[in-house]
Amino acid sequence: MTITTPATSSLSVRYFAWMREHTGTAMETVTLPDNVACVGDLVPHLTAMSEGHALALKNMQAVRVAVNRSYGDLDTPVAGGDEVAFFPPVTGG
Amino acid sequence: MTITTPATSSLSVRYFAWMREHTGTAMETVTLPDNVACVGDLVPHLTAMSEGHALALKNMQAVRVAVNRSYGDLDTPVAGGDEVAFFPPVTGG
Amino acid sequence: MAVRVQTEDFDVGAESRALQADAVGAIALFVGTVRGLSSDNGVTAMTLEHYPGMTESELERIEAEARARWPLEDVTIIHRVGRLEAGDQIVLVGAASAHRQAAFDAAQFIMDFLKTDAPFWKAEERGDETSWVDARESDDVARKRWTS
Amino acid sequence: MAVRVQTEDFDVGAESRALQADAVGAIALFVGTVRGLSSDNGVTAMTLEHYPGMTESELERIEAEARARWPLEDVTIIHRVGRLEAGDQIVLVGAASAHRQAAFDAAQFIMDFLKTDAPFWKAEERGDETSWVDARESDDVARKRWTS
Repeated sequence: MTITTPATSSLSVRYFAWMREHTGTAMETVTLPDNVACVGDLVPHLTAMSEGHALALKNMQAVRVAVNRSYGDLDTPVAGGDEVAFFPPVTGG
Repeated sequence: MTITTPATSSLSVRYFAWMREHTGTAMETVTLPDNVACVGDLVPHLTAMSEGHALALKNMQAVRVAVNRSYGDLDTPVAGGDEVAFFPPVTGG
Repeated sequence: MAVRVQTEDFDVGAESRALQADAVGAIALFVGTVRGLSSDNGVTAMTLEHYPGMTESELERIEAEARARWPLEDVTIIHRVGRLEAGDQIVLVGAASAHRQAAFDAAQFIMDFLKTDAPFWKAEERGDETSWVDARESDDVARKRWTS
Repeated sequence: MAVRVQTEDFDVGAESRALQADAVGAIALFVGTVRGLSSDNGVTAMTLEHYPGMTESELERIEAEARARWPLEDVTIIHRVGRLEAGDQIVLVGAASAHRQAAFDAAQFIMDFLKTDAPFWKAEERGDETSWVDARESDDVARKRWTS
Protein backbone atom coordinates (compact mmCIF):
# COMPACT_ATOMS: atom_id res chain seq x y z
CA MET A 1 0.00 0.00 0.00
CA THR A 2 1.15 3.53 -0.67
CA ILE A 3 1.04 5.97 2.21
CA THR A 4 1.98 9.60 1.66
CA THR A 5 4.62 10.75 4.13
CA PRO A 6 3.48 13.89 5.98
CA ALA A 7 5.78 16.91 6.21
CA THR A 8 6.60 16.18 9.85
CA SER A 9 7.58 12.51 9.89
CA SER A 10 5.26 10.45 12.03
CA LEU A 11 4.21 6.83 12.38
CA SER A 12 0.92 5.15 13.14
CA VAL A 13 1.35 2.57 15.89
CA ARG A 14 -1.37 -0.02 16.49
CA TYR A 15 -1.89 -2.50 19.33
CA PHE A 16 -4.21 -5.49 19.48
CA ALA A 17 -5.74 -7.85 22.06
CA TRP A 18 -4.09 -7.69 25.50
CA MET A 19 -1.45 -5.27 24.23
CA ARG A 20 -4.21 -2.82 23.34
CA GLU A 21 -5.63 -3.22 26.86
CA HIS A 22 -2.21 -2.57 28.44
CA THR A 23 -1.41 0.53 26.37
CA GLY A 24 -4.98 1.78 26.64
CA THR A 25 -5.03 2.68 22.97
CA ALA A 26 -5.72 0.84 19.72
CA MET A 27 -3.83 3.32 17.56
CA GLU A 28 -1.63 6.32 18.20
CA THR A 29 0.40 8.66 16.06
CA VAL A 30 4.04 8.92 17.11
CA THR A 31 6.46 11.54 15.83
CA LEU A 32 9.36 9.63 14.31
CA PRO A 33 12.27 10.07 16.75
CA ASP A 34 15.76 10.73 15.39
CA ASN A 35 17.97 7.75 14.74
CA VAL A 36 15.08 5.30 14.42
CA ALA A 37 15.76 3.09 11.43
CA CYS A 38 13.96 -0.13 12.36
CA VAL A 39 11.24 -1.48 14.65
CA GLY A 40 13.79 -2.39 17.34
CA ASP A 41 14.94 1.25 17.47
CA LEU A 42 11.35 2.38 17.98
CA VAL A 43 10.50 0.10 20.93
CA PRO A 44 12.39 2.05 23.70
CA HIS A 45 10.59 5.23 22.65
CA LEU A 46 7.23 3.46 22.99
CA THR A 47 7.99 1.80 26.34
CA ALA A 48 8.86 5.26 27.70
CA MET A 49 5.37 6.55 26.92
CA SER A 50 3.55 4.96 29.89
CA GLU A 51 3.67 2.12 32.38
CA GLY A 52 1.07 0.35 30.27
CA HIS A 53 3.23 0.67 27.17
CA ALA A 54 6.20 -0.70 29.14
CA LEU A 55 4.10 -3.65 30.33
CA ALA A 56 2.74 -4.37 26.83
CA LEU A 57 6.20 -4.36 25.23
CA LYS A 58 8.06 -5.91 28.19
CA ASN A 59 8.67 -9.28 26.54
CA MET A 60 9.27 -8.77 22.84
CA GLN A 61 9.69 -12.56 22.45
CA ALA A 62 5.92 -12.84 22.99
CA VAL A 63 5.08 -10.01 20.59
CA ARG A 64 4.60 -10.15 16.84
CA VAL A 65 5.31 -7.15 14.63
CA ALA A 66 3.78 -5.98 11.35
CA VAL A 67 4.91 -3.01 9.27
CA ASN A 68 2.39 -1.75 6.75
CA ARG A 69 0.25 -4.85 7.36
CA SER A 70 2.97 -7.38 6.56
CA TYR A 71 4.80 -9.45 9.15
CA GLY A 72 8.17 -8.10 10.15
CA ASP A 73 10.54 -8.28 13.08
CA LEU A 74 12.74 -5.97 15.16
CA ASP A 75 15.06 -5.50 12.17
CA THR A 76 12.32 -4.39 9.75
CA PRO A 77 13.00 -0.79 8.58
CA VAL A 78 10.51 1.92 9.50
CA ALA A 79 10.10 5.37 8.01
CA GLY A 80 7.71 8.29 8.32
CA GLY A 81 4.19 7.37 7.25
CA ASP A 82 4.52 3.70 8.08
CA GLU A 83 1.90 1.77 10.06
CA VAL A 84 3.60 -0.33 12.72
CA ALA A 85 1.55 -2.89 14.65
CA PHE A 86 2.33 -4.90 17.77
CA PHE A 87 0.23 -7.89 18.76
CA PRO A 88 0.35 -11.22 20.57
CA PRO A 89 0.62 -14.53 18.69
CA VAL A 90 -2.65 -15.03 16.83
CA THR A 91 -5.45 -17.29 18.05
CA GLY A 92 -8.15 -17.34 15.36
CA GLY A 93 -9.68 -20.29 13.55
CA MET B 1 -26.49 -62.82 9.97
CA THR B 2 -28.23 -66.10 10.66
CA ILE B 3 -29.52 -68.05 7.68
CA THR B 4 -31.46 -71.26 8.20
CA THR B 5 -29.96 -74.06 6.14
CA PRO B 6 -32.61 -75.64 3.92
CA ALA B 7 -33.03 -79.44 3.89
CA THR B 8 -31.41 -79.66 0.46
CA SER B 9 -28.19 -77.70 0.79
CA SER B 10 -28.09 -74.76 -1.58
CA LEU B 11 -26.26 -71.44 -1.89
CA SER B 12 -27.31 -68.02 -3.05
CA VAL B 13 -24.80 -66.63 -5.53
CA ARG B 14 -24.83 -62.93 -6.41
CA TYR B 15 -23.05 -60.97 -9.12
CA PHE B 16 -22.59 -57.20 -9.44
CA ALA B 17 -21.64 -54.62 -12.08
CA TRP B 18 -20.05 -56.10 -15.24
CA MET B 19 -20.05 -59.59 -13.71
CA ARG B 20 -23.84 -59.38 -13.42
CA GLU B 21 -24.03 -58.33 -17.08
CA HIS B 22 -21.82 -61.27 -18.15
CA THR B 23 -23.72 -63.92 -16.17
CA GLY B 24 -27.06 -62.39 -17.09
CA THR B 25 -28.29 -62.74 -13.51
CA ALA B 26 -28.00 -60.74 -10.31
CA MET B 27 -28.72 -63.71 -8.03
CA GLU B 28 -29.14 -67.44 -8.50
CA THR B 29 -29.66 -70.38 -6.20
CA VAL B 30 -27.09 -73.12 -6.68
CA THR B 31 -27.40 -76.62 -5.19
CA LEU B 32 -24.26 -77.13 -3.12
CA PRO B 33 -22.14 -79.61 -5.09
CA ASP B 34 -20.35 -82.41 -3.26
CA ASN B 35 -16.81 -81.76 -2.09
CA VAL B 36 -17.21 -78.00 -2.10
CA ALA B 37 -15.65 -76.67 1.10
CA CYS B 38 -14.56 -73.17 0.08
CA VAL B 39 -15.19 -70.47 -2.52
CA GLY B 40 -12.36 -71.76 -4.71
CA ASP B 41 -14.04 -75.19 -4.89
CA LEU B 42 -17.27 -73.55 -6.02
CA VAL B 43 -15.84 -71.51 -8.91
CA PRO B 44 -15.42 -74.39 -11.46
CA HIS B 45 -19.07 -75.37 -10.90
CA LEU B 46 -20.15 -71.79 -11.66
CA THR B 47 -17.95 -71.32 -14.73
CA ALA B 48 -19.51 -74.52 -16.15
CA MET B 49 -22.99 -72.97 -16.01
CA SER B 50 -22.72 -70.78 -19.13
CA GLU B 51 -20.28 -68.99 -21.40
CA GLY B 52 -21.22 -65.77 -19.62
CA HIS B 53 -20.39 -67.30 -16.24
CA ALA B 54 -17.06 -68.50 -17.64
CA LEU B 55 -16.31 -65.00 -18.95
CA ALA B 56 -17.31 -63.32 -15.69
CA LEU B 57 -15.13 -65.62 -13.58
CA LYS B 58 -12.26 -65.98 -16.11
CA ASN B 59 -9.78 -63.86 -14.19
CA MET B 60 -10.29 -64.40 -10.46
CA GLN B 61 -7.43 -61.93 -9.80
CA ALA B 62 -9.82 -59.17 -10.89
CA VAL B 63 -12.74 -60.47 -8.83
CA ARG B 64 -13.55 -59.78 -5.19
CA VAL B 65 -15.47 -62.28 -3.08
CA ALA B 66 -17.86 -61.87 -0.17
CA VAL B 67 -19.44 -64.64 1.89
CA ASN B 68 -22.48 -63.65 3.91
CA ARG B 69 -21.74 -59.97 3.15
CA SER B 70 -18.21 -59.98 4.53
CA TYR B 71 -15.09 -59.92 2.38
CA GLY B 72 -13.48 -63.30 1.83
CA ASP B 73 -11.24 -65.00 -0.69
CA LEU B 74 -10.95 -68.31 -2.53
CA ASP B 75 -10.10 -70.06 0.75
CA THR B 76 -13.17 -68.81 2.65
CA PRO B 77 -15.35 -71.79 3.71
CA VAL B 78 -18.85 -72.09 2.23
CA ALA B 79 -21.76 -74.18 3.44
CA GLY B 80 -25.42 -74.65 2.61
CA GLY B 81 -27.43 -71.49 3.16
CA ASP B 82 -24.53 -69.13 2.59
CA GLU B 83 -24.74 -66.07 0.35
CA VAL B 84 -21.68 -65.91 -1.89
CA ALA B 85 -21.07 -62.76 -3.96
CA PHE B 86 -18.64 -62.04 -6.78
CA PHE B 87 -17.91 -58.52 -7.90
CA PRO B 88 -15.23 -56.30 -9.48
CA PRO B 89 -13.07 -53.98 -7.38
CA VAL B 90 -15.31 -51.26 -6.03
CA THR B 91 -15.52 -47.77 -7.52
CA GLY B 92 -17.82 -45.71 -5.30
CA GLY B 93 -17.16 -42.42 -3.55
CA MET C 1 -24.12 -45.09 13.61
CA ALA C 2 -25.07 -42.54 11.00
CA VAL C 3 -24.73 -44.36 7.69
CA ARG C 4 -27.23 -43.76 4.88
CA VAL C 5 -27.41 -45.20 1.38
CA GLN C 6 -30.08 -43.39 -0.60
CA THR C 7 -31.19 -42.22 -4.02
CA GLU C 8 -32.18 -38.74 -2.73
CA ASP C 9 -29.83 -35.78 -2.63
CA PHE C 10 -28.52 -34.47 0.70
CA ASP C 11 -28.11 -31.00 2.23
CA VAL C 12 -24.52 -30.32 3.29
CA GLY C 13 -25.58 -27.44 5.54
CA ALA C 14 -28.13 -29.56 7.40
CA GLU C 15 -25.60 -32.37 7.82
CA SER C 16 -23.01 -29.95 9.15
CA ARG C 17 -25.50 -28.54 11.66
CA ALA C 18 -26.47 -32.05 12.74
CA LEU C 19 -22.80 -32.77 13.54
CA GLN C 20 -22.49 -29.71 15.77
CA ALA C 21 -22.67 -30.45 19.50
CA ASP C 22 -21.47 -28.85 22.71
CA ALA C 23 -18.10 -30.62 22.77
CA VAL C 24 -17.47 -30.16 19.04
CA GLY C 25 -15.05 -27.49 17.86
CA ALA C 26 -14.15 -28.95 14.46
CA ILE C 27 -16.21 -30.43 11.65
CA ALA C 28 -14.45 -31.80 8.58
CA LEU C 29 -16.70 -32.52 5.62
CA PHE C 30 -16.02 -34.10 2.26
CA VAL C 31 -18.45 -33.89 -0.65
CA GLY C 32 -17.81 -35.95 -3.77
CA THR C 33 -19.56 -34.79 -6.94
CA VAL C 34 -19.96 -35.97 -10.53
CA ARG C 35 -17.40 -34.17 -12.67
CA GLY C 36 -18.72 -32.94 -15.98
CA LEU C 37 -17.73 -32.72 -19.61
CA SER C 38 -15.05 -30.09 -19.18
CA SER C 39 -12.93 -32.41 -17.03
CA ASP C 40 -10.71 -35.20 -18.37
CA ASN C 41 -13.56 -37.41 -17.22
CA GLY C 42 -15.98 -36.19 -19.89
CA VAL C 43 -18.97 -37.76 -18.16
CA THR C 44 -22.57 -36.67 -18.72
CA ALA C 45 -24.12 -39.01 -16.15
CA MET C 46 -23.46 -42.16 -14.16
CA THR C 47 -25.38 -44.94 -12.46
CA LEU C 48 -24.28 -46.22 -9.07
CA GLU C 49 -25.01 -49.84 -8.18
CA HIS C 50 -24.37 -51.30 -4.72
CA TYR C 51 -24.73 -54.44 -2.64
CA PRO C 52 -27.63 -53.72 -0.26
CA GLY C 53 -26.90 -54.98 3.23
CA MET C 54 -23.19 -55.41 2.68
CA THR C 55 -22.77 -51.72 1.79
CA GLU C 56 -24.26 -50.56 5.07
CA SER C 57 -22.29 -53.06 7.14
CA GLU C 58 -19.01 -52.09 5.43
CA LEU C 59 -19.68 -48.38 5.99
CA GLU C 60 -20.52 -49.05 9.64
CA ARG C 61 -17.33 -51.07 10.02
CA ILE C 62 -15.30 -48.17 8.52
CA GLU C 63 -17.06 -45.69 10.83
CA ALA C 64 -16.31 -47.89 13.85
CA GLU C 65 -12.63 -48.11 12.88
CA ALA C 66 -12.43 -44.32 12.57
CA ARG C 67 -14.09 -43.89 15.99
CA ALA C 68 -11.58 -46.33 17.48
CA ARG C 69 -8.66 -44.33 16.06
CA TRP C 70 -9.74 -40.75 16.81
CA PRO C 71 -11.76 -39.02 19.55
CA LEU C 72 -14.83 -38.30 17.44
CA GLU C 73 -18.07 -36.85 18.74
CA ASP C 74 -20.05 -37.85 15.66
CA VAL C 75 -19.73 -39.22 12.13
CA THR C 76 -22.01 -39.03 9.09
CA ILE C 77 -21.62 -41.09 5.93
CA ILE C 78 -24.14 -40.64 3.11
CA HIS C 79 -23.74 -42.29 -0.29
CA ARG C 80 -26.19 -41.97 -3.14
CA VAL C 81 -27.11 -44.75 -5.57
CA GLY C 82 -29.01 -44.78 -8.86
CA ARG C 83 -28.56 -42.39 -11.78
CA LEU C 84 -26.71 -39.12 -11.18
CA GLU C 85 -25.86 -36.33 -13.60
CA ALA C 86 -22.82 -34.09 -13.94
CA GLY C 87 -22.64 -31.71 -10.98
CA ASP C 88 -24.72 -33.95 -8.69
CA GLN C 89 -23.52 -34.80 -5.20
CA ILE C 90 -22.48 -38.47 -4.76
CA VAL C 91 -21.09 -38.85 -1.27
CA LEU C 92 -20.80 -36.93 1.97
CA VAL C 93 -18.49 -37.81 4.83
CA GLY C 94 -18.52 -35.69 7.98
CA ALA C 95 -16.46 -36.07 11.14
CA ALA C 96 -16.92 -33.94 14.26
CA SER C 97 -14.38 -33.70 17.05
CA ALA C 98 -13.08 -31.34 19.71
CA HIS C 99 -9.93 -30.92 17.60
CA ARG C 100 -9.38 -30.24 13.93
CA GLN C 101 -6.65 -32.77 13.22
CA ALA C 102 -8.84 -35.64 14.42
CA ALA C 103 -11.75 -34.40 12.31
CA PHE C 104 -9.61 -34.02 9.16
CA ASP C 105 -7.83 -37.34 9.62
CA ALA C 106 -11.04 -39.26 10.27
CA ALA C 107 -12.81 -37.79 7.23
CA GLN C 108 -9.86 -38.73 5.00
CA PHE C 109 -9.58 -42.19 6.52
CA ILE C 110 -13.27 -42.86 5.95
CA MET C 111 -13.11 -41.66 2.34
CA ASP C 112 -9.99 -43.73 1.63
CA PHE C 113 -11.58 -46.91 3.01
CA LEU C 114 -14.95 -46.19 1.42
CA LYS C 115 -13.21 -45.95 -1.98
CA THR C 116 -11.65 -49.41 -1.65
CA ASP C 117 -14.01 -51.36 0.63
CA ALA C 118 -17.62 -50.19 0.24
CA PRO C 119 -19.39 -52.22 -2.47
CA PHE C 120 -20.43 -49.51 -4.92
CA TRP C 121 -19.84 -49.61 -8.68
CA LYS C 122 -20.09 -46.76 -11.14
CA ALA C 123 -21.20 -47.08 -14.74
CA GLU C 124 -20.39 -43.84 -16.57
CA GLU C 125 -22.24 -42.40 -19.53
CA ARG C 126 -20.33 -40.49 -22.19
CA GLY C 127 -22.95 -39.46 -24.71
CA ASP C 128 -24.53 -42.77 -25.83
CA GLU C 129 -21.80 -45.00 -24.40
CA THR C 130 -21.96 -46.59 -20.96
CA SER C 131 -18.93 -48.22 -19.37
CA TRP C 132 -18.05 -49.56 -15.96
CA VAL C 133 -15.39 -47.56 -14.17
CA ASP C 134 -12.12 -49.36 -13.44
CA ALA C 135 -10.77 -49.29 -9.89
CA ARG C 136 -7.79 -46.98 -9.50
CA GLU C 137 -4.38 -47.97 -8.19
CA SER C 138 -4.15 -44.58 -6.45
CA ASP C 139 -7.10 -45.53 -4.24
CA ASP C 140 -5.29 -48.65 -3.02
CA VAL C 141 -2.23 -46.54 -2.31
CA ALA C 142 -4.33 -44.02 -0.35
CA ARG C 143 -5.79 -46.81 1.78
CA LYS C 144 -2.43 -48.42 2.48
CA ARG C 145 -0.96 -45.32 4.12
CA TRP C 146 -3.26 -45.91 7.11
CA THR C 147 -1.94 -49.42 7.74
CA SER C 148 1.80 -48.80 7.48
CA MET D 1 -10.08 -14.62 -4.30
CA ALA D 2 -12.91 -15.61 -2.00
CA VAL D 3 -11.94 -14.33 1.42
CA ARG D 4 -14.55 -12.85 3.75
CA VAL D 5 -14.22 -11.47 7.29
CA GLN D 6 -17.66 -10.79 8.70
CA THR D 7 -19.79 -10.64 11.83
CA GLU D 8 -22.70 -12.54 10.18
CA ASP D 9 -23.07 -16.30 10.26
CA PHE D 10 -22.54 -18.35 7.09
CA ASP D 11 -24.44 -21.23 5.43
CA VAL D 12 -22.20 -24.27 4.90
CA GLY D 13 -24.60 -25.75 2.34
CA ALA D 14 -24.64 -22.58 0.23
CA GLU D 15 -20.85 -22.34 0.38
CA SER D 16 -20.50 -25.97 -0.67
CA ARG D 17 -22.84 -25.41 -3.63
CA ALA D 18 -20.92 -22.27 -4.62
CA LEU D 19 -17.71 -24.35 -4.78
CA GLN D 20 -19.28 -26.92 -7.13
CA ALA D 21 -18.32 -26.48 -10.78
CA ASP D 22 -18.08 -28.65 -13.86
CA ALA D 23 -14.47 -29.72 -13.31
CA VAL D 24 -14.93 -30.28 -9.56
CA GLY D 25 -15.25 -33.79 -8.18
CA ALA D 26 -14.13 -33.16 -4.61
CA ILE D 27 -14.99 -30.48 -2.06
CA ALA D 28 -13.27 -30.52 1.33
CA LEU D 29 -14.81 -28.27 3.95
CA PHE D 30 -13.77 -27.38 7.46
CA VAL D 31 -16.07 -25.68 9.94
CA GLY D 32 -14.67 -24.43 13.23
CA THR D 33 -17.20 -23.88 16.02
CA VAL D 34 -17.23 -22.53 19.58
CA ARG D 35 -16.98 -25.46 21.97
CA GLY D 36 -19.26 -25.23 24.95
CA LEU D 37 -19.31 -25.82 28.66
CA SER D 38 -19.15 -29.61 28.49
CA SER D 39 -15.72 -29.56 26.86
CA ASP D 40 -12.42 -28.99 28.68
CA ASN D 41 -12.75 -25.50 27.24
CA GLY D 42 -15.70 -24.55 29.43
CA VAL D 43 -16.45 -21.47 27.38
CA THR D 44 -19.82 -19.71 27.30
CA ALA D 45 -18.89 -17.10 24.68
CA MET D 46 -15.94 -15.43 23.02
CA THR D 47 -15.12 -12.20 21.23
CA LEU D 48 -12.94 -12.24 18.14
CA GLU D 49 -10.80 -9.20 17.39
CA HIS D 50 -8.81 -8.81 14.17
CA TYR D 51 -6.57 -6.41 12.24
CA PRO D 52 -8.75 -5.08 9.41
CA GLY D 53 -6.84 -4.90 6.17
CA MET D 54 -3.99 -7.13 7.30
CA THR D 55 -6.39 -10.02 8.00
CA GLU D 56 -7.73 -10.03 4.47
CA SER D 57 -4.29 -9.73 2.89
CA GLU D 58 -2.91 -12.59 5.03
CA LEU D 59 -5.87 -14.82 4.13
CA GLU D 60 -5.44 -13.97 0.45
CA ARG D 61 -1.73 -14.77 0.68
CA ILE D 62 -2.55 -18.15 2.28
CA GLU D 63 -5.14 -18.87 -0.41
CA ALA D 64 -2.61 -17.98 -3.15
CA GLU D 65 -0.04 -20.34 -1.59
CA ALA D 66 -2.57 -23.17 -1.50
CA ARG D 67 -3.49 -22.56 -5.15
CA ALA D 68 0.19 -22.62 -6.10
CA ARG D 69 0.64 -26.00 -4.38
CA TRP D 70 -2.48 -27.87 -5.51
CA PRO D 71 -4.68 -27.87 -8.63
CA LEU D 72 -7.68 -26.13 -7.06
CA GLU D 73 -10.76 -25.01 -8.92
CA ASP D 74 -11.94 -22.74 -6.12
CA VAL D 75 -11.30 -21.77 -2.52
CA THR D 76 -13.51 -20.13 0.12
CA ILE D 77 -12.29 -18.73 3.43
CA ILE D 78 -14.81 -17.11 5.78
CA HIS D 79 -13.92 -16.00 9.30
CA ARG D 80 -16.30 -14.34 11.70
CA VAL D 81 -15.40 -11.57 14.15
CA GLY D 82 -17.23 -10.02 17.10
CA ARG D 83 -19.01 -11.87 19.89
CA LEU D 84 -19.89 -15.54 19.38
CA GLU D 85 -21.59 -17.98 21.71
CA ALA D 86 -21.05 -21.68 22.37
CA GLY D 87 -22.13 -23.69 19.33
CA ASP D 88 -21.68 -20.79 16.90
CA GLN D 89 -19.70 -21.23 13.71
CA ILE D 90 -16.37 -19.33 13.66
CA VAL D 91 -14.59 -20.25 10.47
CA LEU D 92 -15.21 -22.04 7.18
CA VAL D 93 -12.54 -23.18 4.78
CA GLY D 94 -13.55 -24.88 1.55
CA ALA D 95 -11.34 -26.22 -1.24
CA ALA D 96 -12.66 -27.64 -4.51
CA SER D 97 -10.60 -29.74 -6.90
CA ALA D 98 -10.91 -32.49 -9.46
CA HIS D 99 -9.30 -34.84 -6.92
CA ARG D 100 -9.96 -35.49 -3.27
CA GLN D 101 -6.39 -35.51 -1.99
CA ALA D 102 -5.76 -32.01 -3.33
CA ALA D 103 -9.00 -30.76 -1.77
CA PHE D 104 -8.24 -32.32 1.63
CA ASP D 105 -4.60 -31.18 1.67
CA ALA D 106 -5.45 -27.63 0.65
CA ALA D 107 -8.18 -27.28 3.29
CA GLN D 108 -5.80 -28.50 6.00
CA PHE D 109 -2.96 -26.30 4.75
CA ILE D 110 -5.18 -23.22 4.79
CA MET D 111 -6.45 -23.98 8.32
CA ASP D 112 -2.92 -24.60 9.62
CA PHE D 113 -1.64 -21.29 8.22
CA LEU D 114 -4.77 -19.38 9.22
CA LYS D 115 -4.23 -20.54 12.81
CA THR D 116 -0.68 -19.16 12.96
CA ASP D 117 -0.63 -16.26 10.48
CA ALA D 118 -4.05 -14.60 10.23
CA PRO D 119 -4.30 -11.74 12.77
CA PHE D 120 -7.29 -12.81 14.85
CA TRP D 121 -7.39 -12.91 18.65
CA LYS D 122 -9.93 -14.65 20.85
CA ALA D 123 -11.05 -13.41 24.26
CA GLU D 124 -12.99 -16.20 25.97
CA GLU D 125 -15.76 -15.76 28.53
CA ARG D 126 -16.14 -18.31 31.31
CA GLY D 127 -19.08 -17.07 33.31
CA ASP D 128 -18.10 -13.53 34.40
CA GLU D 129 -14.40 -13.90 33.55
CA THR D 130 -12.89 -12.88 30.24
CA SER D 131 -9.38 -13.89 29.24
CA TRP D 132 -7.29 -13.73 26.10
CA VAL D 133 -6.53 -17.12 24.61
CA ASP D 134 -2.87 -18.15 24.50
CA ALA D 135 -1.43 -19.35 21.20
CA ARG D 136 -0.87 -23.10 21.12
CA GLU D 137 2.42 -24.82 20.41
CA SER D 138 0.51 -27.52 18.51
CA ASP D 139 -0.57 -24.93 15.93
CA ASP D 140 3.06 -24.01 15.22
CA VAL D 141 3.86 -27.70 14.86
CA ALA D 142 0.95 -28.18 12.44
CA ARG D 143 2.16 -25.27 10.29
CA LYS D 144 5.76 -26.50 10.23
CA ARG D 145 4.91 -29.83 8.63
CA TRP D 146 4.13 -28.02 5.37
CA THR D 147 7.57 -26.41 5.18
CA SER D 148 9.78 -29.41 5.97
